[in-house]
Amino acid sequence: MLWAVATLTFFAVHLVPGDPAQAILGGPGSQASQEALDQVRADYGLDRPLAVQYLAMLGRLASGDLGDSYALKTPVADLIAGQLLGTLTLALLALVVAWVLAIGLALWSTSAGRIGRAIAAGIELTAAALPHFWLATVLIAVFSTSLGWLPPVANDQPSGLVLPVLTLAVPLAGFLAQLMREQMLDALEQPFTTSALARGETAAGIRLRHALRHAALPAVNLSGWAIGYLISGAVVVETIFARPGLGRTLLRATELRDVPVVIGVVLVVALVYVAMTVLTDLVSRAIDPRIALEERA
Amino acid sequence: MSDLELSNRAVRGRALPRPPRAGTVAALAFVAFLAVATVAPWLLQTADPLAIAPREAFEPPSAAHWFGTDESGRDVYSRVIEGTATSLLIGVSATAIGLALGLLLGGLAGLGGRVLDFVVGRVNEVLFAFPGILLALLIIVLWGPGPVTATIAVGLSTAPGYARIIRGELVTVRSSGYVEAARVLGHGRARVLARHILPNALAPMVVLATLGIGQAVVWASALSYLGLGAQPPAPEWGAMLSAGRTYITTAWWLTVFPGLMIVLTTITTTVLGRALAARDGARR
Amino acid sequence: MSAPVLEVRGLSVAFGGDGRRRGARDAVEVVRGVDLTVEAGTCVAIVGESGSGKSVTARALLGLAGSGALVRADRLTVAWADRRDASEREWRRTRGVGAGLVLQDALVSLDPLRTIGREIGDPLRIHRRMSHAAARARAIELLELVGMPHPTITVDRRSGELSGGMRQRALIASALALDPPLLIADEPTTALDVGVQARVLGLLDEARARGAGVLLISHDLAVVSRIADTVIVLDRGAVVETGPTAEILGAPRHPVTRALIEAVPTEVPRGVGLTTRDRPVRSAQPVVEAARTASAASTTGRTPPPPPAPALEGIGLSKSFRVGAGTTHAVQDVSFRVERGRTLGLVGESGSGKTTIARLALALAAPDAGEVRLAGEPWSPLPERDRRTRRSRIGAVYQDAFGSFDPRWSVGRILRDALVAARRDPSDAAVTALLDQVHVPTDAAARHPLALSGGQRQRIAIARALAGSPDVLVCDEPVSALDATVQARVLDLLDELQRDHGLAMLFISHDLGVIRHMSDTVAVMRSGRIVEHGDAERVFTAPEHEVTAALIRDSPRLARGDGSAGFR
Amino acid sequence: MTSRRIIRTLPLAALAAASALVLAGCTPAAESPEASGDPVTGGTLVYASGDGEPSCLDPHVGGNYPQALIAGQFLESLVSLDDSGEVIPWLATEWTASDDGLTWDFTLRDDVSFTDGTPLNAEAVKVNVEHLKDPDTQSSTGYLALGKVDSVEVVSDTVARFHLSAPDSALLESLTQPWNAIESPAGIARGMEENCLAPIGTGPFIVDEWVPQDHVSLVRNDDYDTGPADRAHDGAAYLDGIEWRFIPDSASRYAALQAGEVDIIDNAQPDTLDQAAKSGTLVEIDAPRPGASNRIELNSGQAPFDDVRVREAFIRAADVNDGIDALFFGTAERSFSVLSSVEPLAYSDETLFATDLDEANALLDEAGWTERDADGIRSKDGVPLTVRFPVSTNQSIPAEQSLFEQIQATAKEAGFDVQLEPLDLSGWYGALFTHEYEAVSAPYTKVGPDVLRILYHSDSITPAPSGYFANLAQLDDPELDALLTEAASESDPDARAALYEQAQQIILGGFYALPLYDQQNHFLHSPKLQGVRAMPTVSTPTFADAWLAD
Repeated sequence: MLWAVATLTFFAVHLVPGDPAQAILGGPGSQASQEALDQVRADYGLDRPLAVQYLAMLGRLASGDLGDSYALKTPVADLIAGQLLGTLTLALLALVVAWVLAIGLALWSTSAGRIGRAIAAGIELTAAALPHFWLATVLIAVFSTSLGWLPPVANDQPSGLVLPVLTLAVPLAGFLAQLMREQMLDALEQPFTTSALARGETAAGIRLRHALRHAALPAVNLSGWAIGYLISGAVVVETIFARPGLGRTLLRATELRDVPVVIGVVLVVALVYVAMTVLTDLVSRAIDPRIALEERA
Repeated sequence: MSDLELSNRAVRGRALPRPPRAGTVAALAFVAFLAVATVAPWLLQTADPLAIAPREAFEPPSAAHWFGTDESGRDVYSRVIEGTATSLLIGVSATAIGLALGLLLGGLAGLGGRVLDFVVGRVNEVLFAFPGILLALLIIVLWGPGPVTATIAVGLSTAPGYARIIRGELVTVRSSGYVEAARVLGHGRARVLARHILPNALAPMVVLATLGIGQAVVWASALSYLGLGAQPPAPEWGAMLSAGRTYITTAWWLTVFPGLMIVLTTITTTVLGRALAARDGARR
Repeated sequence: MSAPVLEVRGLSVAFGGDGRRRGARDAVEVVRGVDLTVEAGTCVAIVGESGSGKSVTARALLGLAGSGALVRADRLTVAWADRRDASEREWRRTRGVGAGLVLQDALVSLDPLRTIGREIGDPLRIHRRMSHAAARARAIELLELVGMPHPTITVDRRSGELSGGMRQRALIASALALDPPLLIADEPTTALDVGVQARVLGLLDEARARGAGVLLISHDLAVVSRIADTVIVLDRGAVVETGPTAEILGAPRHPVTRALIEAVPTEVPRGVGLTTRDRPVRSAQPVVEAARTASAASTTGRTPPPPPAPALEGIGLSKSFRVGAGTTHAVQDVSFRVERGRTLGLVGESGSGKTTIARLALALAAPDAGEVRLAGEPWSPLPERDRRTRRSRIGAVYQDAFGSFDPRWSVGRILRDALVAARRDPSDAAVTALLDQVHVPTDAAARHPLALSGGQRQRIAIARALAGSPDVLVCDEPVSALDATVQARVLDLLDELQRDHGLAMLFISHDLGVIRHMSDTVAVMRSGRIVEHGDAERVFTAPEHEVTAALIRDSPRLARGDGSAGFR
Repeated sequence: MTSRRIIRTLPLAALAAASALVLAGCTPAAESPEASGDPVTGGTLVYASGDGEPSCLDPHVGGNYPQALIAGQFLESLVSLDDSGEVIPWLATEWTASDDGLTWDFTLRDDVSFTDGTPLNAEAVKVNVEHLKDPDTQSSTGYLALGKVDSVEVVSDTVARFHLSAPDSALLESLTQPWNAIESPAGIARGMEENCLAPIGTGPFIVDEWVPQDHVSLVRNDDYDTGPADRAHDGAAYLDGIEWRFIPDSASRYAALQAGEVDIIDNAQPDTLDQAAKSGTLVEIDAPRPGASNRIELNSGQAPFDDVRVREAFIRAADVNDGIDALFFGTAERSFSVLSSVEPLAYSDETLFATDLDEANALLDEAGWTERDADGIRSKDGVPLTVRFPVSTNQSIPAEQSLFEQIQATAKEAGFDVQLEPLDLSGWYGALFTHEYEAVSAPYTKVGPDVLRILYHSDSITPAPSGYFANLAQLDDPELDALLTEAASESDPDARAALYEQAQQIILGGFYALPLYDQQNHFLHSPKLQGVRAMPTVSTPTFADAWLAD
């Protein structure tokens, strides 16, 4: 799988117009001499046929070497290692916050009446339709500029994380809440709800102990996708909140045609995605033994 | 990259909260409004959406300019109306591209037998592991920025989601009672495919597509923010939103109105999609 | 004698009134003035067809009729507590403590995501504030009580991991957790195999013996007759007849009751109609006479001398499936023959391989070994291309008729499609003729199956199967999802069609009564093999195999007026 | 060899007193609390840059403005400029040129060491020049500036002699640029990778740490005692250090300044400048970059702009004055020169740029573009009057992009079909390299009028191996070439000024470019920050004399 991702990225990036030698020599617009360009091509093996370059890349990847950045001249692995934590922290926190918001909204809206549900649906749809860049700007305008509660850009304090995390979490929470609300309503109509009520369970108990589990299941399955979604969103959020991270690294590397960095970041993201998928799979199996049963059948 | 999973559940889910009738009516009314704005924008416009008037720049909403004026003194309301066609075109075409590709992949996987299913499944996994925005960025550096590329980019990045759902639908329909019944009656493979499997597997796609359009507009606007949007001065909601963001503290109306259109469109398509799903679901 | 555990007078439940908001629309009363008394240590059964209001009544007794329901009663005393206009909080004090509820199909009635230990422990936790460990210990005791094998292991399982019977026991255990004086069981045995059905009824009987009052709700008089002391017959929300079980069964006064009793096929001879009320008698002869004649004719082979080959024949069929790492032998070395105009009944518990036989017969699956022959010619070995033209020779009717219709198609289109497949002219006249054959009004052609009743849908499925004028009809549980009287009418229809067209039928069912009523010969299956095979009458009166004997023993039988019900 | 002393050393103390209060280009945005009280030592300044994060902190490598911004804090040049544009001493105390202009002697201060302890001497200067000229260094800006320098000879420890291939009147101006600053030879010897992370200079601060995508930490150089001759005070900087952050989003950057998260931001957007001026809580520094102004070059190398009448028509048709007022909130002044207003030799002619739609129409009719389609777009022989205008989304701020849209709208009235193509940097260069443009805006920063030779000499039409060429107007005029070449080697200031004026008249009179305004370079900072000024060289801020008031 990682191999396929690397291969796809390699050829995709090589299709991109622009000379990597140019990228190495300070990017487009630099006035590098012919000698310098030739020198760089020889140094980086860019004069060899594409197939040879591809095999060389695979060889390096197989030995765990992601190569050196064209633009920064530093090892890609170091570069990514330095950025990964920031993005993962952001993405995971956003995921958690989105979950909390979604659960809260779903619990509230399923216990509310018709009007409450309509309002909740409106909130969810609006939240899900908010572009990150716009939400970020509004949050900054409200919480930093007007109210002065939170710093508008990332800093070392936890408070600096609040707005970036919210920016990523709110639209995701919109998605999750829609999904969870539907699942909860579905679960609340199931016979087991009647059974539980007949045992004397309270309405709140039904929601917490029964419906929530059912609602959580698809949402857990969605978390693998959500991580990909959040990392995509991180490109924008990291730019706006000036947070270091993979998203910004990727954006920059793409602009500079920094092939090794692009491949490296994509591989790492794919790895995170795979890890997350495995994890969600395990979690959903733990929640629902039917999945394993179905697979056996 | 999307809420496809979610939408699919919405389509499949049994206990869908059927949107209130008033909501559906309002949504239909908004669709009618959008249709007029698309086909005959001049009927709704109060000014030339492209006419600049630098001296009247940054005027807040007023009787003369319902949504205010932008940085070049253009009437924001008329621009929002004018932008409907482009924005919807982006949303619709992106969804169409995603759906077409999803159909191809999902169709191969769902109808092509075990080996093909496995291969396409892996391809799909790989595409899924690509962050959507990266796919978009790659496509944009390949073909340069612009509305066409943005549309293709958004379309491509939604394709794996559609493919997955279409495959699931096909597998479900293929093993359904009525397909078996058709075989027992002695219908040939092609007829069963054409008469039963495809129509039934693809019916939910109409709903999914409805739901996807709004999201496609949102994603396209994100690409606009990254500097890869529609051609100026053609108004497009996403591009207007990202352009207006610069002035958010001084001229809120520049982003609020195009933003509102995007949100309303998304809500409308979702409400209609669900109404369709509820109707469709009632028949199942 | 203490007061009854349940006393209801004039119970009414209405829906859809929207009384809270507008009050303009009229409410639909689904339960009208029901009176009900359950004494401790007795079992009262509410019987009625679907839509008769019996389930709503049961739920109303626990305040669970639903948020849109308007419940009124002159007297509503549950476990000695007056619950008229009770608040949700008051109801909660009744639920689980005063009355336990057992629903149909524990697969969905137990939360599939929670262990059964927790589900059983819930009432203890809620009403007794028992700790988790104590509740678990008590749950294990309860599981032992209901005869759950390995309770210490199963207590940590979830419903999806258990068999149907085990699940149903767990559900009963959860209802019994606080030993409530009243146990309400709503269709507790539907969709269960007869063996399991008998054990579940036994558990209810035990609870009754321990002094609980049991309110049993069922559409199946045979089930009810086993343990009920009193039967209440409900029709369209109102009680039409009530009395001691023996009295009701022996001397039914109300036509609804009579229809219910008549519809039970168990003791009705082959060929005799199960319904007399609705369908005009089509034969000049008395029904019974006509049936017997037809039956005799076909068995003795009145018209042409015995055909050279059976209409459908299976020879040494085997089929296995890979399941995960292992292999399931669904069918092993099975042979059978179905003659023209006759019915082979295939009976067995779920998972015994009946449906696989049906699929093999329809050539929807290819046998691993053996061969299916149709009218003496190879059938299963043919390539599908060659088989296709002959498919109209063999029709199929499934349990889930609705699922076998393309959801986008109208009845007319479904039938026209079948005519096209049979290379017949798909004219309106042909469609009308098909509908006539199955006694469905011709205006149904324009309608969607969704708009039809369950019985009508099954008739449409039968009409579709008849479109190709087949020689053979494969019926896989064709009436299992239908109410007793509807079931009876469909069975009568099949009987009639067989007579009119000389159909050979492979009739599959888990219901011994149905099989006995429908079959000339019977094959009993277990674990993929036919364990007993022979003339229907002989098999039922003198079973040779223990499986057959157990099936017969466990099958609910209507104790017609002999006063001895079930286990007593 | 007689040599002429071009500039004298200045008494440092006197100058310090004079310039302490006159901060170059510093215009208090409002009645801000006036710089009061004595400088305070200590504190860390937080600088937020909106320019792209450099991939290398050594400005010799490549050489762009973001590098210049930060390098100015830890590197110093041989010479500097004062506010009037005169060359003044910095690391070099004096310099002389031979009469033929081919040999220059620079006398260095003898009391300066790099922060790694390496002494500053002639050998160090030689190493730096060689470093810049080495292809492996991949220098672009610094390399071009030293184009005429053949070699450097170590005359003595303190005297470095530059040997030139041709006279270069721009040499001193070139040497003021941060891209030609002097680094420690020992630092350079570490190799590019390490030198990029933390170049070693003689400046007021030292690179401590660089956390990519986040910030660069600079700490005070306690031994610092150099600075250009016009520096405000002697000795080490007041600040303990600088945290140099990268906040690419302009709205976030401004919000961070408002919230007090950062002390100073660059690339302040026009609307925020306006807002800041109204609120009066922030201080603005307006420091237009030297070199060329922001202008739209018209590609005279191909149709339709190979016809001067069409060029004039476009310029007459494009109405920009109102747009600049509205979009820049009065923070940018309309320019009528191709050179920055900070260039003393800039020549301006407003009369050439008066908007006149009738005139534009007349010119186009005369030039044969007479047919018009339904939209009013003109065409000639079936070829529509199309103006492809690639816009770099990296280089043009939103206000500028909006201005281009307005030009598009007004030019359309005369029948031009202006096609704006927003492109990322790579795509933008791609469009230029393949000549797929009729109009383009490309800023160019360089000290001195010699920038005209780079931008308008016909030699600059020939592309570099990378495809790059600077003469985007594709102006090919032998007379202009001759003027620019002569000016570049003319050592007499008056003669030089006259030559450059003639050259600019040709450029403006030929309607090769539509000047808009100076290259905007606005900084906003909190009133706490005092003593900051923009260098008169390339307008980068310096914090050698800055302090954070309580």
